[in-house]
Amino acid sequence: MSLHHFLILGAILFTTGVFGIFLNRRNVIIILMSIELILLSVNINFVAFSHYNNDVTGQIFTFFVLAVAAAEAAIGLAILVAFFRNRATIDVERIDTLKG
Amino acid sequence: MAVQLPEMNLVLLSPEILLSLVAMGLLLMSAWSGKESRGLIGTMALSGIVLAAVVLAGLSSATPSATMGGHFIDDRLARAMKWLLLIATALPLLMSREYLNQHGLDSGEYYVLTITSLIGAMAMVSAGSFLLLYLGLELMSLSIYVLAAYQRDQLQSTEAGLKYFILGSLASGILLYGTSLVYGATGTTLFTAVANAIKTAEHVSPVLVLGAVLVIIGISFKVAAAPFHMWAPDVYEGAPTSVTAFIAVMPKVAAFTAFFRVLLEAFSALHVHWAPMLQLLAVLTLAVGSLGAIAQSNIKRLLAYSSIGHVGFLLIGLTTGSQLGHQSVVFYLANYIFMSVGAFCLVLVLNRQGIGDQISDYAGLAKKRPLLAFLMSMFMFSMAGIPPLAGFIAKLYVLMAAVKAGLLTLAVISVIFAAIGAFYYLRIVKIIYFDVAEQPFDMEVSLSHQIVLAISALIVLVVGIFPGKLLDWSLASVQSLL
Amino acid sequence: MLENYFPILLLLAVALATAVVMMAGSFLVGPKRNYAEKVAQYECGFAPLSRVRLPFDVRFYLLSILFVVFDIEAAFLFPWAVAFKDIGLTGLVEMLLFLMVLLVGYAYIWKKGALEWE
Amino acid sequence: MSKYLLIVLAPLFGSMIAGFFGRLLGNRLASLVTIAGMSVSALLAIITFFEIAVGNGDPVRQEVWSWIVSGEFRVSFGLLIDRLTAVMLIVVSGISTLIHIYSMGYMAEDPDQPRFFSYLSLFTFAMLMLVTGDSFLQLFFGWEGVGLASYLLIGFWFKKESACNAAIKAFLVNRVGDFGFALGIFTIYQVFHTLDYATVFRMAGTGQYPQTVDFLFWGPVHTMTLICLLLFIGAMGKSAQFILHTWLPDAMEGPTPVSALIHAATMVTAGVFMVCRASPLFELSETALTVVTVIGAITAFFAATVGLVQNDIKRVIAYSTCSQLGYMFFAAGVSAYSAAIFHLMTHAFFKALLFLSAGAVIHSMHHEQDMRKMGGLRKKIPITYTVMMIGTLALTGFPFLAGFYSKDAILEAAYAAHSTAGTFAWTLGMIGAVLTTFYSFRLIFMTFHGRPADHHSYDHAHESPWVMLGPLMVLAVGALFAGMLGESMTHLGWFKSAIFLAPGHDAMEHAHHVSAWVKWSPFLMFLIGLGMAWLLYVRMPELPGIIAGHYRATHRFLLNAWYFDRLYDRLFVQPAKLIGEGLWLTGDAKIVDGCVNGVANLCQRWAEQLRSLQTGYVYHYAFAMLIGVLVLMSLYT
Repeated sequence: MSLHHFLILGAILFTTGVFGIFLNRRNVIIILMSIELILLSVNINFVAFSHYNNDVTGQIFTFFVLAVAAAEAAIGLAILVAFFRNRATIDVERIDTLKG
Repeated sequence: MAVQLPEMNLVLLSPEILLSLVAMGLLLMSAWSGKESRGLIGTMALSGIVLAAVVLAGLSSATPSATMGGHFIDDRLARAMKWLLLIATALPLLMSREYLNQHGLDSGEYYVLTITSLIGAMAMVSAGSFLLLYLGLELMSLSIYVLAAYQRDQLQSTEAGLKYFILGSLASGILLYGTSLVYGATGTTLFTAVANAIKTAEHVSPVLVLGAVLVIIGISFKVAAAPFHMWAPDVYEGAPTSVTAFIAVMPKVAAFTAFFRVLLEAFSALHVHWAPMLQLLAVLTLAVGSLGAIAQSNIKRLLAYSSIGHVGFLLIGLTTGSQLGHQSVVFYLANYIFMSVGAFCLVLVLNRQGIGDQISDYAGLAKKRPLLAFLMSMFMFSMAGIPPLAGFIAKLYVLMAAVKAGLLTLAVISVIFAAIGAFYYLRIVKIIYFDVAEQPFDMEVSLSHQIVLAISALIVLVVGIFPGKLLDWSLASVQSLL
Repeated sequence: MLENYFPILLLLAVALATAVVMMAGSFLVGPKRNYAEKVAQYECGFAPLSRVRLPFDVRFYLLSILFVVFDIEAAFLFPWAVAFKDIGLTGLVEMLLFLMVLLVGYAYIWKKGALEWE
Repeated sequence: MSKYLLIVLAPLFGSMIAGFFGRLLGNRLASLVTIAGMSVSALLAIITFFEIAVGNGDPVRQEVWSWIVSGEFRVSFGLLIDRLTAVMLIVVSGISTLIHIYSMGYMAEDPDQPRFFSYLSLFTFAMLMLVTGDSFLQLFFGWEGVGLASYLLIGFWFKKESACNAAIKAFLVNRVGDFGFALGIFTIYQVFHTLDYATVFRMAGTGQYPQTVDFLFWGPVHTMTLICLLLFIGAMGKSAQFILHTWLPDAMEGPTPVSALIHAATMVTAGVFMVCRASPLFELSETALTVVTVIGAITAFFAATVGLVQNDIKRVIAYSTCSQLGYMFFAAGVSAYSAAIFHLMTHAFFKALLFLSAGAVIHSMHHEQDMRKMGGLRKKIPITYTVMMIGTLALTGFPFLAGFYSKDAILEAAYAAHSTAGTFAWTLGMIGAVLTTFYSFRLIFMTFHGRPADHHSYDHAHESPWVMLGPLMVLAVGALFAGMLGESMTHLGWFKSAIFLAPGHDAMEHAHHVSAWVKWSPFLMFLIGLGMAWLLYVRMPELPGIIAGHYRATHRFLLNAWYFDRLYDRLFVQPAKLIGEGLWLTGDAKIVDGCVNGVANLCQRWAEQLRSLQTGYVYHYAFAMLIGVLVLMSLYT
């Protein structure tokens, strides 16, 4: 297994995540998952680079990314809950009162 | 493997530390104290910011120095930008208190979140590495997402928060992915070390350039540069006005400093790669900013497009790669804060029963409240870049820098768009002065609003006539770059 | 190094194959006669009283969010523990400060009643 | 405050007081305040003129105020008063003061006088700033300032629709010119890294600049030619030269004093002044000079032909102004800058005189401007007749009056230039001289001689009040003697360092030594023109109608000013409307409406499209971001 394999995995995950954000038109929760997926791909990148560069910074970065990802998920869910209470739906297609 | 702690000069971090303590204290206070002490929390938050300013002023003169293993930088640029950040937080906070009170938003958490986002922004401007840059950015952004959705019982507010969150997270993801590529290509996250690695490498690796492009895109989102701007009008409109005023200025200052750090400290050797890219972004941003505003009827949305237009100008200053250009960016930012805060303060002042966010609501303001109308037109004129107001000199400086750097085409394009942009600013003035008044406009202007308006108006006017001092200050703050 | 894991892979393959064979076998061989009673949800003999897909109480989300946040923050303890010997007292103080910050947050959510079910 | 500064600022103070406290002061007091400010300015300008121009003083350079001083970049306001400026100062302040006084009478019945006088003084301030500036930036400020003031004044009667349209038209056409002008200044800054006259001219003189530059999307072009042509585009807009002249006749919708001040005596000369001021640059580009000459000559001829057939008294004078500006430009084009400025000065006197007298005629005829309805007024308003006659004689070059000296100097210089362009200009100038005389006397004959066409207005015609006649007389004195007194201006080196001549550009020197027939032929032209006018409008008044009937196409061609308005309507306005309003064409839309709406609609459409992109759906936004990411990634990695 070379660095490239990890990078390709990371890239695939990243792309999946990005596509998940705008291809999915149903559920906001899936968007939150996609975001997590993006962060995960970044972590894979960091750890892989860290391993092959023989440098520990990447792993430290990963820890921080994990922590931030948790906070992000928490805040995302909290906002989503608040939104749900007003709109009674979490359809992505219904987040559309602001436009123009 | 022995681990060593890097040297830590906590004194340099004292403003941030102080603000963190204030934030934590206020958080606990807001949990324990009742409704009656809400005003107190606001006052304490403001005093905390003032105190941080005092501490910042008390720091010994800034010789560029790094601490925390190079992750935290303290130099003239950081100091200057921290001043701007403190102002860009304090003024919106000061003028928002009544609004918060009226809309039942003045719980302690509002202030806590404001301060935490400020801390994040301060970390960003002091960032010496992609690590701290990312952490600062996220701290700032996450706090602001919540602030945008702060009016929990309002659909628009929560929708704004949700949109901002989703798109912001995507942008952070892109930024982060880029960072990981840069890290992979250079083996470090420290800006200076990245720059060294680029210089010593025989050829520029495509991975590195791709990483740099992605990082720039991530930051472009935060400044709302087209085509990464689409969140801005929706969020500006949906968020509570006090929050809009805040996010119109504060994150821009932080993100442009991040641009400085990343572009000039880490990627300075890649200037040939990023300069044309930013030029393209600048043109798009100017086009969107000036054209998008024309069809708007909501003042907050219009100001959103207006801020996008300003970002276009700032990007031009950034692409020049010259000291004059950097100076013009800092100068423009400083003026932008006051113009924008002033305009939003008037929106807050006028926001009363029957007067919403529609521009048509302001019809005939001049007949009833000539002073307010005059101030509004002054801020609009300044934004449009009409002499002798601060906005004019800011634009002039950017143009001069662009022309001097040989970017004549860009300068001409920006002038054309500025002319189109002037149209909608003048439209507001026309509505205020020539349309028939429908509203009584009998609101009182509270002391805090008076203070904020006086400060912004004074700066816009005085800087327009005597810009020397502020220009010198801007120049000094960018001298450590390049 | 990788070949050491070969037995595990083999085990996995066998387990998977067994499961697939068994399920496929019953699917192919077993009789399929569907009628209303049979496809109804099994609920101790009486007709279902409510829909099966119940939305979770939002408090579940709240608690899990809080759990995730604090859980991840605790991850910082591991590298700290590994390096503890090298960084000594300074490291200890730093970690205590970090935990203090967490504690402030914890106190806040506690006081706010986020941890109470009723 | 130095007295030089006070020349510039006194009108500003007057304007501000009248503008802000106009209602408090009332009509009379507000106008007196501005007149006081103007008088101070004019008095000091005269003193300055005697010091610098007559008393042989050195040019004054004063830094008034450092506006922006930071690092390598500085913008300061300064005064540069050399002989060129001194001449302009006396023209601007002097004539403006007279027109202020005249306006007290002319505008006496207007309820909005404080506003009017405030604008008028504001205009003067901007014009003074334009001529006293010591850098291109200041020139630009003044330039835009006079543009703004002119816009405000043309549209002063904003309730009158034609006035509003004229104002917007003037604004738009000037924008075209200003755009070129701004580009020129940009290029100067790009090439020289400064806008200061002294530095730019020094560097230009010693050749310390790149010979070629890239301009926008074009490859290397000759630096000086580029700069000068761009600047000249600005001058064409402001001075109503051929192609960009269409706004000037329409600008006559403003009150007559405004026409006199702005559209005859001062603002329109800004272009001529600028070319002379930038002579160190223009001299370095033969191409630019040739363009200036040719455009000037064409304008001189073109406007004169159009002037032949106009019936509106103010339009005749407006086209005459256009034509005379053409003379000034081709003088500058053959490097006879001193002759251009000389003519500028004399022209300012007699054209202001003509306009104000025309105003007096209109005033006495109760705002009737059609000459066909006048006639025989000689007996009713003798004083006006006398001064107008003086103005006409001065314009047409009657010996020893103002125009005789200055126009002759220009024609002689063009002849002496011995270049193709110079000869071209001379030929057209000569024809123009005949035409000028013809239409000028046509005006006189139609208005003052013959039989009254409309007895009702004729019976009520009355001489104007003294407050209007006084300034007319002063101007008449100027028109009589300005040429005689100012002739020394055309001598070599009178302007000292203010005007630079490249080696070999000695048309002005040779002009003094041309053979006698060249010197006297303009007078011959005068006689021919006068004779024709007399024949057609006094001896056989029925003849013009017959000629017009025979040559109907030509007549209409001239009457419609060579169809430029219609041409522009076709070329710019209609396409703009086409794009702006889809295929929905309206038949006879006005130029201005069409143009403004066209551009505005275009922007509006784009705005709407942009708005429809903003769908509100998060996935669309994310998609836009992704497209952005992909494009940027593929372009820049």
